[in-house]
Amino acid sequence: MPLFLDAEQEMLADTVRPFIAETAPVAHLRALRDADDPAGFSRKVWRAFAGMGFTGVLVDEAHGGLGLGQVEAGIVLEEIGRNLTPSPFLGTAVGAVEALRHADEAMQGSWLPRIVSGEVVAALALDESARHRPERVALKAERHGNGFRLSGAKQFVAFGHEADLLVVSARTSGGAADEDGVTLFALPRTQAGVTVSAERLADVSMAARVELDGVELDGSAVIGEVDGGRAVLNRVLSCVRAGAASELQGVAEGASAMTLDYLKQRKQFGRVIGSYQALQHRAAHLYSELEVARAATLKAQQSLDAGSDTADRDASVAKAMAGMASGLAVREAVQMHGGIGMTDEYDVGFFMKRQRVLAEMFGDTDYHADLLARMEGY
Amino acid sequence: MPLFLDAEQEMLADTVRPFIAETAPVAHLRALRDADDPAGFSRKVWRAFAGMGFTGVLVDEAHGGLGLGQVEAGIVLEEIGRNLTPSPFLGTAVGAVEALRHADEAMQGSWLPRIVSGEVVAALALDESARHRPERVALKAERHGNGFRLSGAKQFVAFGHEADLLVVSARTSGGAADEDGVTLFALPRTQAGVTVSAERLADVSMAARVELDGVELDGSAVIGEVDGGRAVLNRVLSCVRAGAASELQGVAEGASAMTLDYLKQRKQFGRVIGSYQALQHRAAHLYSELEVARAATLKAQQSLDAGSDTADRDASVAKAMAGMASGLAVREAVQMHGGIGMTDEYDVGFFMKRQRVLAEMFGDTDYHADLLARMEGY
Amino acid sequence: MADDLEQFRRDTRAWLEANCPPEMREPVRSEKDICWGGRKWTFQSEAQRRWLEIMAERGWTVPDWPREYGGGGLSPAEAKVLRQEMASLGCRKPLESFGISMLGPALLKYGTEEQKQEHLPKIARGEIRWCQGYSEPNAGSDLASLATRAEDKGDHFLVNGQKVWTSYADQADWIFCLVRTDPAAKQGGISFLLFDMETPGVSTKPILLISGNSPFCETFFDDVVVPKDQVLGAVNDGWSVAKYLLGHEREMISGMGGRSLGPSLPELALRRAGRDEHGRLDDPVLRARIALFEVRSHAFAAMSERFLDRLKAGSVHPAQASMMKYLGTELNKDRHELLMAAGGSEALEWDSEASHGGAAARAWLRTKANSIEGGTSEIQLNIVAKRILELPEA
Amino acid sequence: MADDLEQFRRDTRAWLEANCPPEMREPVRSEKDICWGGRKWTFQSEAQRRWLEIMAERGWTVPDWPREYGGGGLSPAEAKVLRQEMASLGCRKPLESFGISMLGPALLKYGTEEQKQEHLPKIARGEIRWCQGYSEPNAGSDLASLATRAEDKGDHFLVNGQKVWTSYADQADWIFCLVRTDPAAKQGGISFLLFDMETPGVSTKPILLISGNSPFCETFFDDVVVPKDQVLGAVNDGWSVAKYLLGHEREMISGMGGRSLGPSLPELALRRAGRDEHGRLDDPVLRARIALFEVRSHAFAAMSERFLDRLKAGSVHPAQASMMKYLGTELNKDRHELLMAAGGSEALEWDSEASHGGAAARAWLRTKANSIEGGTSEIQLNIVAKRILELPEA
Repeated sequence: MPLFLDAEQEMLADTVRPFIAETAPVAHLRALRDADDPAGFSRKVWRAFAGMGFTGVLVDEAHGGLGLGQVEAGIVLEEIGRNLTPSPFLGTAVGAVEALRHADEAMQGSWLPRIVSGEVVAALALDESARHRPERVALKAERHGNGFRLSGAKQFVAFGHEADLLVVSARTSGGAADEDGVTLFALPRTQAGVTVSAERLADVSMAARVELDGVELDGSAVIGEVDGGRAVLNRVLSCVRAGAASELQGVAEGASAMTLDYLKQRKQFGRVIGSYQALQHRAAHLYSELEVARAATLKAQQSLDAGSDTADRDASVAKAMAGMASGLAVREAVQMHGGIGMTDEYDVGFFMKRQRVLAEMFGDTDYHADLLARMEGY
Repeated sequence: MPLFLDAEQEMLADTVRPFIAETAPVAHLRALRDADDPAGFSRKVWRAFAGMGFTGVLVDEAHGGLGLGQVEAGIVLEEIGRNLTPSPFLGTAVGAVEALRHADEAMQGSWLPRIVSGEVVAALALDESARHRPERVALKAERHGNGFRLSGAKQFVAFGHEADLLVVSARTSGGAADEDGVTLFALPRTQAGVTVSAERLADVSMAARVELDGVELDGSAVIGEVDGGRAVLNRVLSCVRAGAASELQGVAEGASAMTLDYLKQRKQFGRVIGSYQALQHRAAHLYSELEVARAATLKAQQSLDAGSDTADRDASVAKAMAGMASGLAVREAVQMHGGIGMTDEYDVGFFMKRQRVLAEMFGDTDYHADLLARMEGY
Repeated sequence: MADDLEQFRRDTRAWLEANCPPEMREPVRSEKDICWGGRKWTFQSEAQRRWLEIMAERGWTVPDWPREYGGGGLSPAEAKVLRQEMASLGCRKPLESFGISMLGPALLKYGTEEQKQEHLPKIARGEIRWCQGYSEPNAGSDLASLATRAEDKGDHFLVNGQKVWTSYADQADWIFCLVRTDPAAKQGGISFLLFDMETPGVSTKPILLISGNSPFCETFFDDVVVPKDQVLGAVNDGWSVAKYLLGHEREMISGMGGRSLGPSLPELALRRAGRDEHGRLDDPVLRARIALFEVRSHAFAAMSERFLDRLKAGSVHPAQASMMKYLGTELNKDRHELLMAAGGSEALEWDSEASHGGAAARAWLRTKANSIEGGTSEIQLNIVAKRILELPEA
Repeated sequence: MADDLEQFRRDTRAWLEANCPPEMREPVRSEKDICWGGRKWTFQSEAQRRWLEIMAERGWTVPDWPREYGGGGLSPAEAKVLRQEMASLGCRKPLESFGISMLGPALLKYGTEEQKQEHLPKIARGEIRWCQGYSEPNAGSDLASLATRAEDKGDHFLVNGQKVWTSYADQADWIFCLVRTDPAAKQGGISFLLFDMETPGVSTKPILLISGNSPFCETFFDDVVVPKDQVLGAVNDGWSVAKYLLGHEREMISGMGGRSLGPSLPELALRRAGRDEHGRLDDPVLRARIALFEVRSHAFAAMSERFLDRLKAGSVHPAQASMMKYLGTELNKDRHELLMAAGGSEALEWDSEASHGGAAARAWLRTKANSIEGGTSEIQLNIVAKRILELPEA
């Protein structure tokens, strides 16, 4: 498969780009922020996404979705990133849908159509500390009658306070760091014993702490195999990592585009500042980094769609590279804009904030570089 | 103490600078290289250094030296670096002299005056692997009659094949990684059982592998306390690390000076290349890095001379920072010179080679950053 | 002489111990603990007022200014001793002030005797708080292109225009301000005016930053009348005054990247990220990046010490202030990037109580301005390239 | 069509298995294993000769050139299959040649029918080895300022001047060479000449590099007579030919930073530095730097794949070749810096047997030229800034 978008994917991109730019541009984020919106995203925009089929991009056609792949999900995410649209898309349409692929037909039938329709928002509850360490799962799920009783806490659950469905990784046997003994559950947020408290993040989005105090679920809430959830968890993580890389790419491209415009307009010392060679070289270097990140992300998504052996590695590379490239993009954007870039009135600061949140989500560059080293045995 | 050279130190620098530039400039290195000189340095230059008192800079006046400190040794080393003079100065006049300070009067009297006179060259035999890990000492020194029997091997012993005296770290008790149980010995190279084989390094200098096969030494060859050599070893290491940082500073300054000259002369596209802003910013950044490295090195030498608690840390910071700054200096030098900088005919490549050897010697930036982290408990 | 200095040290220490109120020896915990003085100032405590008064009485708010202008008349060595002893006893600075750190040195150098008599003692006593009017929306790095006009109306100037990035303009009493007095010349048509912020026609509007509230304002001048004796330096020679003053500002800002008091980066990182089973910071790649940063941070601390020592000895190249500003601010930005990485998702919180109102994230964002304000990093590199390395103009 | 391609794959594989001599399926171990051809070439083995002959016979030394000029006439898709099958069977390239990688495409685009007939088949069969004469001592990045003159003498040009960095000039048979035919114009006064290195007046001198011996030469022209029909493209339009050709060279060089066959950087680093007690590379900071490098290296491998895929599809911006050259060469330099760090003192040895004659250090030094030859990194960044980002001239 050639490493560029095929004609149908280009067509999708041509549809998504103007739609999101019109429906939920940066001004939309600013309006939510100024209103101190408690949800941190707009249900109206979410339903509009559903109307376009975006929420079901990865859902198979039998459940009303488009039946497309990670590459196509990445196309949507890139535009979400470029417009800084606050959206539970990554957790719902990529993370939860990918998890539910491994669920039985009953569970799929109960959730997927409602995700497609835009009725349901979902969230991944995987982290148990402020730093992404999904390989350690301590939240306990003990056998209880026909089902399980879950106790413990998760954090950094994006939009968890608004989610109808929480996908939770839990420990059904062994110790926190064990490979085996992990089970994934589909947990309705309104289940008794679930407490969700959300905090605003720097980028206006909301992330929740989820506490489970003896939450009872029956066996039908298990996604995949009891004790055998690690493989599904890893697959879900790789998909959302690649997805986050696409969203970061969009954020970076958005910030870069603003910066290039500014370089071509702003005059200092009688010259357009984009004519200064030092800035030109930095802009060219940044462009190169972004192109590399784009290639790495597309590679990961193609690998995931093809079921390649290197998919997990490619996803880590994509997330790590996107983290570096987009970090450079927003830092250069603020610096090259000078004072105006520091003002709240100007949009560029929002790009820096969103980049930071996404860079952290599902593991930052440091985490993935280390993971890559462990995967490659050094 | 203010962090700049005082009037007497400036006077010393004013003496050292023209002397070394005349006695042993880069052309001297090239001549040794072209002659494939087996020593890798010139005894004649060494005696000239002795004639100026340099070899005794750290030796107390009672033994005929100048009785000065690490700052003054650094002044000499910087000029050695700037001229790429191949010299056993660091191992002899800093490393061995610093070790011998901790020896008894008999040993001092037997070696120090001959170091001052230029008769004796010394070398530090501390490394046992290709990577600097002086904290691990496996070379064995077993009690044997009144003295010891030494067996094992050392490597990366600069000019060890020409040294009259080898300062050797050995294990008299405990395991290779133990803090205690290390003893330093003064070993004449011609002692029975010593085999030295030297290899040419990239920078024309020579480094030896030293094999000890049941070498017998009596108790008078011990420097300091049996089993208590660690503190002396650390002090010696800190001194040679700061010294190597000074030599790196000289290498970097030499390379930068050539580069600045070139930037002001070389024309491309009808302009002197030093007028291009991208190169100006890189040159200014490099200048800043070198100034920081200079401050860090002087700080370390002042700390060592004052016996400050932070001396070991300061020495690691100096070596690590000098490694980074000088690495940047030589890379920028070659790149900014373009094709001509790649030719053997032009001198700039010699700076890159010497930088690489010195950056490795007594621990590179990675090693010292890690050591700093360990010192600071993380 | 060393003996005299030792005596001075003992006396100073004794005096500080006897006179500095205990509350003024507590660490500074919030903005409010810093005393800026001025007509609008409300002292946080009686101790804060007393500490300012008794220090001002000795001239020790500005220890190295001449006594006749309210200073302490100390030698550089004595002033250093005072700083050291205050630091060692944990005494707070009695007064923070742009009048002291920026305008004062320029007044001492360029002011008429009347101007010095008028302004310096009020600065020293914290009676008048100053702000700075340099940047304009279309004159950022290129200050010389500023457009705020001061028309010569015979006995006064009539000032019209707009400034941005005037820190604390809404709380300041007077402003020192660059204005264009000759529209034909560039740098040669600029003058340095001093005037009261209560003069009719002056208004201010706070600037909200990406990090949240800020001390910065936009400041507007609408037919502001400024008497002619309120020009500092010669008319159309304001550029010299401004450059002199900017040098001082850079020295001040360049201190920021140094190793501040309080917990070090590794300590903070350990608190946030914890240790792994080997006792190392629980993220091997972050640990390595922090270790490499700490090499730079320690080395920069040495550089700062050296710079200040040479500054005092008069042996530093003046453009090294630009280098220090560049290095210090870039380092400070890196430091906060690493702190954010160490903090993980908790450092992203924006207004939770646990995060102290998003302190980590806001501080991180705020550092991004360090390499813009007071001359961008690019400008500093230009200055080093041209003035120290003597590389030619394009 | 996909079926046809699968059939072609099966046939190709079968033919390669039947015809590629076993020695030519061994990995390339030294310079001598690479066949460059030409009049002066001595085959290392009968197998090397045979492999060249049978591949040339099928036109598979230049699979995508037209059959009439000695090529294989394969479609891009077929040529890719051939490359893949050769790689999968470990077949060596039968012929390495600047004639193939650089001059050929320019001849196909700009050559007269006579020139194509004359030169292309000899290139395809490895009979004539070409070298490149671009750079001069005073025309490095600024190629357009070159000074080697070709005077119009009616029926021929008289060439005088000097070239540098002519790779393998001492072993080449012919040279393609930029010369000045109009001293008054800059870029518009340059022509692209082809001539035999045995022409009287041509001499060469090898250049010793900081890494040791090199293929590079200085090449001198002293009253060299070149017939006028040996101009490629129009007189004074050599710049267009040269630019076209440089694009191809950059694509070739840009491949260098990619993940090559053979041991990866982590594998080599582990061999050199060993593991600590936790099984990790025995240097935590180096390990982190390598891990961060590997992120870039894998990502660049994806970038290379994407670039080539888009190149074949005709959808790549032509100036992306400059980006690839920049990225690939900088990455390769970083790779060797890390390898040197991993190697410690043993990697510093210059001529010992254990170090294979200083292989590590020499390779490291050699990489420093990557970002200079074929257009410096600075030139590539200029090109990206101007042609892709459309930033204005100063």
